[in-house]
Amino acid sequence: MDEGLRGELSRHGIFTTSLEGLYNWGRKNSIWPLQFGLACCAIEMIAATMARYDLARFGAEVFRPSPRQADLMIVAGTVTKKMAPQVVRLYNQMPEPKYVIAMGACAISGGPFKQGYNVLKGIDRYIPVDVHIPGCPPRPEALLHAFMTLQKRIDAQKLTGPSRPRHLVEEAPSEFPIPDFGPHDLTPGKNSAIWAPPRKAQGV
Amino acid sequence: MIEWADQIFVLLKREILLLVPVALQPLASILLSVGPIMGVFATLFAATTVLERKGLGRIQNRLGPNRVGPFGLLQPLADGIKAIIKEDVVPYRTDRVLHTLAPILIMVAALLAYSVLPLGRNMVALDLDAGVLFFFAAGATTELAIFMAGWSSRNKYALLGAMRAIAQMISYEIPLILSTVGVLMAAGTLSTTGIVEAQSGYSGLFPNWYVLTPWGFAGFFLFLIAATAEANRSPFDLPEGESELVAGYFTEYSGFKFAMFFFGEYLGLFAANALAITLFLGGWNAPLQILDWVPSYLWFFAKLLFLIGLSIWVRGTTPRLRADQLMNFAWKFMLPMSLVNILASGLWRFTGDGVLGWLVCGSLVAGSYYALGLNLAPKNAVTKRIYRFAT
Amino acid sequence: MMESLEALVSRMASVLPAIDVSLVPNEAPGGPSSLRVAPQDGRRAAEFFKSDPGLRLDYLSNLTGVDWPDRVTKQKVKSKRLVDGVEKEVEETLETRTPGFLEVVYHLYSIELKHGPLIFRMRTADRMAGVHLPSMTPVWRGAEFQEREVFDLYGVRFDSHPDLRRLLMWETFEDHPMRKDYVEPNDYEYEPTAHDEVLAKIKERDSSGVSGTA
Amino acid sequence: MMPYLLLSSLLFSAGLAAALLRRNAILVLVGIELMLNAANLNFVVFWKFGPNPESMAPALFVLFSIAIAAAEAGVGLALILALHKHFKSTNVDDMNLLKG
Amino acid sequence: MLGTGLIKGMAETARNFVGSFLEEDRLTTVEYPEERIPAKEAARSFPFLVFDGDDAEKGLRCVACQICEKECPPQCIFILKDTAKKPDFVGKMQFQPKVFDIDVSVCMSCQICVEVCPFEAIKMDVDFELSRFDRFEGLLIHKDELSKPNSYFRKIHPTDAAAVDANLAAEKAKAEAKAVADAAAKAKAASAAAAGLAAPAKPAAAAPPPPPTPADPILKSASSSTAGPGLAETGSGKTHAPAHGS
Amino acid sequence: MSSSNLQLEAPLDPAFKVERRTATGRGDLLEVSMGPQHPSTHGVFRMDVVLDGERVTKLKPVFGYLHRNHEKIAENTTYLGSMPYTDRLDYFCSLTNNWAYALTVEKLAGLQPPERAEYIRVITAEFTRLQNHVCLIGFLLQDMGASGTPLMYAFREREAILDLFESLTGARMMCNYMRFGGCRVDLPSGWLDQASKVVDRFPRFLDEFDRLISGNEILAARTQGVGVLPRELAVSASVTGPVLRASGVNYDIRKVDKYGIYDRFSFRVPLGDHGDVYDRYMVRVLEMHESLAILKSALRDIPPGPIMDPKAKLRSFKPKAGEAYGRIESAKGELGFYVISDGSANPYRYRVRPPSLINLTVLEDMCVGHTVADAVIILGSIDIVLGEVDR
Amino acid sequence: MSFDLAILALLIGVSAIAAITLRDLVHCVLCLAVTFASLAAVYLRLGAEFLAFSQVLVYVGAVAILALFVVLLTRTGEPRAESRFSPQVMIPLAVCAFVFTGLAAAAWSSSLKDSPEAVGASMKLKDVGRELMTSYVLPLEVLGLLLTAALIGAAILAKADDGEDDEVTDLGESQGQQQRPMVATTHSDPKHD
Repeated sequence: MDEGLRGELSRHGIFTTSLEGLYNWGRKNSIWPLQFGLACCAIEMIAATMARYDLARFGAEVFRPSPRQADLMIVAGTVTKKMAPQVVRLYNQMPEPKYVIAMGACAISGGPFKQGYNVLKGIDRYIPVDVHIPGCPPRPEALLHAFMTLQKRIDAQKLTGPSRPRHLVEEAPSEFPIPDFGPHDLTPGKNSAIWAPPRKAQGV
Repeated sequence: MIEWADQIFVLLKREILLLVPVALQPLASILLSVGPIMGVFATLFAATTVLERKGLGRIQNRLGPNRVGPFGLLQPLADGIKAIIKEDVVPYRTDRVLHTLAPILIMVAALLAYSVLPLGRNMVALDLDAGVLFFFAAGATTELAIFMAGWSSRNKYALLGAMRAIAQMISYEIPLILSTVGVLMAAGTLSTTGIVEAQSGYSGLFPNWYVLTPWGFAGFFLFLIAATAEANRSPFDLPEGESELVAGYFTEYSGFKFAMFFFGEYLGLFAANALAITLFLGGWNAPLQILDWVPSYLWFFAKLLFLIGLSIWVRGTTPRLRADQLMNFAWKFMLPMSLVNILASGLWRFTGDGVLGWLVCGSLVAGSYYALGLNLAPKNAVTKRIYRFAT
Repeated sequence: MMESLEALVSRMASVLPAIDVSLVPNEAPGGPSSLRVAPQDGRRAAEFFKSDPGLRLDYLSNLTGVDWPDRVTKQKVKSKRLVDGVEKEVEETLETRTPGFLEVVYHLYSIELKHGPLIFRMRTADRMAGVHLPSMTPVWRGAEFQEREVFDLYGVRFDSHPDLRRLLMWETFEDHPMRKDYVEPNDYEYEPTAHDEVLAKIKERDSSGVSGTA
Repeated sequence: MMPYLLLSSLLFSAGLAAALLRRNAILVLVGIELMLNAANLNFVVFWKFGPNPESMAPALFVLFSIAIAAAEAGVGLALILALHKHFKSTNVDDMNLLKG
Repeated sequence: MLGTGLIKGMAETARNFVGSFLEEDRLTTVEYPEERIPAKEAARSFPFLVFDGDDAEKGLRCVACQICEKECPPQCIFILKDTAKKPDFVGKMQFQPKVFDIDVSVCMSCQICVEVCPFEAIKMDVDFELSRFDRFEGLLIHKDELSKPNSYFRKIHPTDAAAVDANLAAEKAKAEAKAVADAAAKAKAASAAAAGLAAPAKPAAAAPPPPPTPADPILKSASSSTAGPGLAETGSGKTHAPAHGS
Repeated sequence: MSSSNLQLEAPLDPAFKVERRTATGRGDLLEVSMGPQHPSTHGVFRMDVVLDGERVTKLKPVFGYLHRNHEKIAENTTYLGSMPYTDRLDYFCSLTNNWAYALTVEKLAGLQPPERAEYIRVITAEFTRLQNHVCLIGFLLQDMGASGTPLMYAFREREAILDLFESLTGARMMCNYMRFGGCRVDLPSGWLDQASKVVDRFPRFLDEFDRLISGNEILAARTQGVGVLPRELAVSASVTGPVLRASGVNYDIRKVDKYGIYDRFSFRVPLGDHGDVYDRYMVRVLEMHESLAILKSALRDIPPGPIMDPKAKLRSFKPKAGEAYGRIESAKGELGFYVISDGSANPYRYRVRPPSLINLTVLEDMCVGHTVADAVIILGSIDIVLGEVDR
Repeated sequence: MSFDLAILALLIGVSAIAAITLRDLVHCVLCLAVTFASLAAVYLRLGAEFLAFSQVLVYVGAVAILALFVVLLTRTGEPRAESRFSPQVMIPLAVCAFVFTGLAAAAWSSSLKDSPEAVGASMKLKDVGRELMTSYVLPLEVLGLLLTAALIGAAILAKADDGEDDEVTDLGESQGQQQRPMVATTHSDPKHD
């Protein structure tokens, strides 16, 4: 069924859905986050689940403490180098399909603390991130917005073809190597398989 | 009473059975009982999860799930689809066979219990002579399943959670069973339908439910408390106490197996509540004679929803007990209280349900409740503390 | 109120024999001056501070390290010297190297008498091997984690500390990052708004070919 | 009747084998439980196939036996626990020392 | 007695449960995408550049002085000066930025750039809906996106914007007056020169009293804030008064 | 590094000899590493716990999972540039952190904020204390297993206070509001009325909370007599804040140092006598009442006037060489800043004295002999924020 | 021999053999639980409903769980690399074989061997209860006493040893270091032997 026809039918209130639609509908409407907070942003994440903002409206209040039952990892806060292996390990423990929201400047890029010797400059060096929310910390509404952005992304995914979601690609890894504690820094400093910065920094 | 409306399912089953060849009739009969029970309670499970989330939300000044489907009612469907498509992780080093068997066993054990529960007039899958005993026997198997889950995961939290769960379930099984003894004595049978029958009829305005006697009232609450503990519900949800043990014995479970645990747990809760209804709340009997025309199964489910609501309400209110306090409560309060309650129900038989009976049994139950409550308070606890202020 | 620091120094000298205490002035308008105690007298002084009935400094509020790296002061010196048999005035630069040290500063208050602060400090012999100071944990338990932190970040070894491990960095970490000469690991892969030193680091990384930027 | 009796004989011998062969005290206890169960099965079978099925005596015997088995298991396992604390092992071979 | 505390607690939760259907206070949820909590006037998210008039290139107040770049604690601003100069709002020739990038994936919304800017050129935005899939391109905001008209500034921070506008207007008036005075002085001087002798001109006396110099940010912020951004609530879409707001 | 052979040298502080409950070995000891991702370690904190059954026999806190080099960054940036970073120390109480840092630098540079600024500082600091304590109590009950309800109510109140902060400073959490010699902006019009409304409304919440949970038997059983911190140990271990006062030590820096204008307000300092978790809970509740009293009089008495010391400069701020130690009573205890200036634009040494970290010194002493569940609530009752613990 | 009985017999036989031969104690006990449950099914098949449920309740719900608990509590790290069975295997096996053949022969030679199943016979709960309270009231009381004694005995057995362990701790042999005011070891050995 092509998009146009489906749109037409749903406009007439006829509930039609293909298997793909059902699949995406199911996973986008039941995203259970991992109960996992790192720093300041975690408080805003908690605030987003509280009465004022109520993340539960999206069916996402089931914060699971065990990664095995979680779908979404909200990296909320500064990822330090001491913590990074643990974050990767938690991500590895989550079953597919799994999503990552990098919440706040620190999680995206190290943020204000990026000059620190113990701060990882962006969690996407080790695990793939779906949605980034800037802000320090982002408002709870910004997290809700990111959540809806993630839902839209899931909804738009085709289950077949080259652009199918990562968890349906046979050869795509679902676990990523966990960095080691070196004498001066984490080794390796990034996972080159998933993270490639733009060739040149601005103005270099 | 409108007979056909009350018996519609019974008649329907009979009609369908007539269409089936005789050789297959026993099998068909089983299927016709099991199928609807599973369907109805699976739906109830789905409804309960969303009701619980919305109810808790209302208690907490928020809306709860309301965006998936109309009023968020399709939320459990989405959760179900998600659970099915979720990758099933079996961690390395687990005991694979036990790991897989545990959620199945927990569901089977919970479902087995439903075969003796009368859901309405003439609506019981298996009318056993020792129905109540069967119920408890089936319930006892869940402990094994929980142990298997905890042990096979090879995870400290899971193992600790399982040990807690089993210790708790064994401890509360005793008051659970003892609190029913009064009813069994009064009804003179172990058959669930027999017990419901014994509670039919009305004396004056009030129905002949056991909950409306002093020992029955106490027994009902003892049973509810013990059943809450058996079902690992708040405030007895220590085995999966998030704040201590991550997710308890199902820490390592994901995807559909986890959903099965969830399902099994809720099925256990429904079953325990259904038994409480059967034993104390007159089963499918109407509370007032003039409401007798309402089909019996509706009464049953109305009562069940009421009890589920009660458990959600309690969950929204209380913090969790500590493991040793939980045990203390079981052994120092629940056990003696249920023993006293048996005595009270014995006395009731001799004093009759007149004023004397109320006086004797009531004072016995209330007095022992008060005394045991005092005894339960921690030794060093001061109920009223006074704080100094420096200026 | 507490006696003045000068009075305290003289009293300490009289009560504790052969103690090495001196006054370190502080120019800030609001801040009090501090005492400098020699490491070998540290424990004695600390116990005095804690038990002396006039002080009763039972509360160690703050304990921290300060790094004073080696300082090189250049000085132009004119000297007369015989050059080619002629006495000439020659100008030369003298480099005086003041060896650095690590300093640990203690802020003491008294909960009992509600006065304070008394600030005293101890210096290590140097920044390399002689980084030993007596632990104050047996005197004030509150020093436990702070000493571990100073050990972690500055590398001061507190003798007779019950559990001297790194506090913040991982166990296999080798550097002491709060020292002034600590060089951060160059993990600047990419910065959209890179500035001077970061820019230099990225350039260095890009040119060294170590990076995996593709 | 014969299959039941053979089954109970098998259970009894299996229990006996566990009690005699296994070195772990818990499994010895398991063996004893198996033997008790074999006896229970016989009681029930003889009641069902015996000359006097109206009598409730065998059933009551089994009931008593189950209760006693529960007591036995409780005490036995407590004993094993106590021994384990003492010997740091549940191996019966380790417990044959005549010293404390 | 045992259980009284529990019953009291349950009464409290029941009150809240029932209250959630009846009272505003007990149902505090604001359903975000449809309803919004009214934005506070002082609210801030990320910086943007203000331009006057309609043309972002021409009216940009930024003169690429790079103070904000230096003062920014997390170093998230990147400025390249253009070689060409253009006149600012008072007509003085100033540099302009060729590149002005803000990396919002680093920015911590501390507002220090706004405080230190002597030209009222950089202000705080209120938009927070910036979730992006791409970190590198999506979150690096360039000059053209950063430039927003003064009318937008007036809309989101009315009180503050009014104070800034008054400030700038005064400055402009002063500059114009000065220009006029200068011209007059020049003309006078010329005429004086022509006349041969003249009384000494006093252009300073003619000029209005000098407003606080914008280079002193402390004074600036103090003066702009004594007027005080009020609690007037701005915001678009359907608004919902939160229970605590009132 | 291994330090297992280090022996303590005599003489020991008497507080060291405080007897620890040693759990006796029954069976195997179980080593559990709680955290860094654990639901109730309040962030990325880790406790390496050795358990004997459920009893804690040994507990080692492990830090550093949120060590984000605040001090190093501050030494490489200007005095002003560190101000927004102080927000992120104890991210519940950014305004008190601001104040402590501003106070220290004012001591260093000899600045004196005007009266109105001092009033604003007191008002914001007390509001900060209110919202911190409210959240702490919510989280404490969450750790005790209450299913979110107290936390939701707590955050409901917190949101009201955050609204005030946002309309004053522009941000909900990271206010970055105070400056050396005053405050950044003046109060917007109408702010004081709104603040008064919040203050007037707050006791309603405290009463509601009191009814909801303070009398709850489970709370009393879980907290009374748990995690007792003896007075001597508390003093010796430099414990500060409500934790210290719950052990009966009268030490409140607002009273001792009378920094700011705290000598103008009459308020009382609540003290506990038992030093257990319940006392720490109640001391905080009582402190909130006192904060409300301070707020009432401050909101009434606040004078008009300037909000900045005219001597203060924003850019190229270079205090003369010297050092200063400033401390305030933050919601968690003594928050101190120690700054050494060498006359340049950046501080030479910048040190934060984090109350959360130092209060954790006694965690093991409080936990040993209790169960894991108790360890969790003892940790909760200390009230740590990892941003401050690890910096 | 009917089909369902064959399945049950197979289940009982296999699980019983597994219960006594498997290496992992937990598996042994779980197999034992299966044996118990299948026996309960056999009872059910024989019309002894009440006994079947009691069997499940007591054996599966209590004895097996208790055994599992004890297995967990007595686990000492990795299992030692030694054989599962006693050194002398042959003699006990022979004894077992002898016992089995003896029992089977006795059954075979029984006069009741071919007696028919009493089809209608089933245990009515009411009758059981009446019998218990009339003819067998004394055994019932004695049993109650026994159970109480066993309960107390088991509790004392588990408790008394605690005190003993306390003494060991006080001597400071194995766990003395835990009583030091500051525990300095970074690594603790969970097995203190």
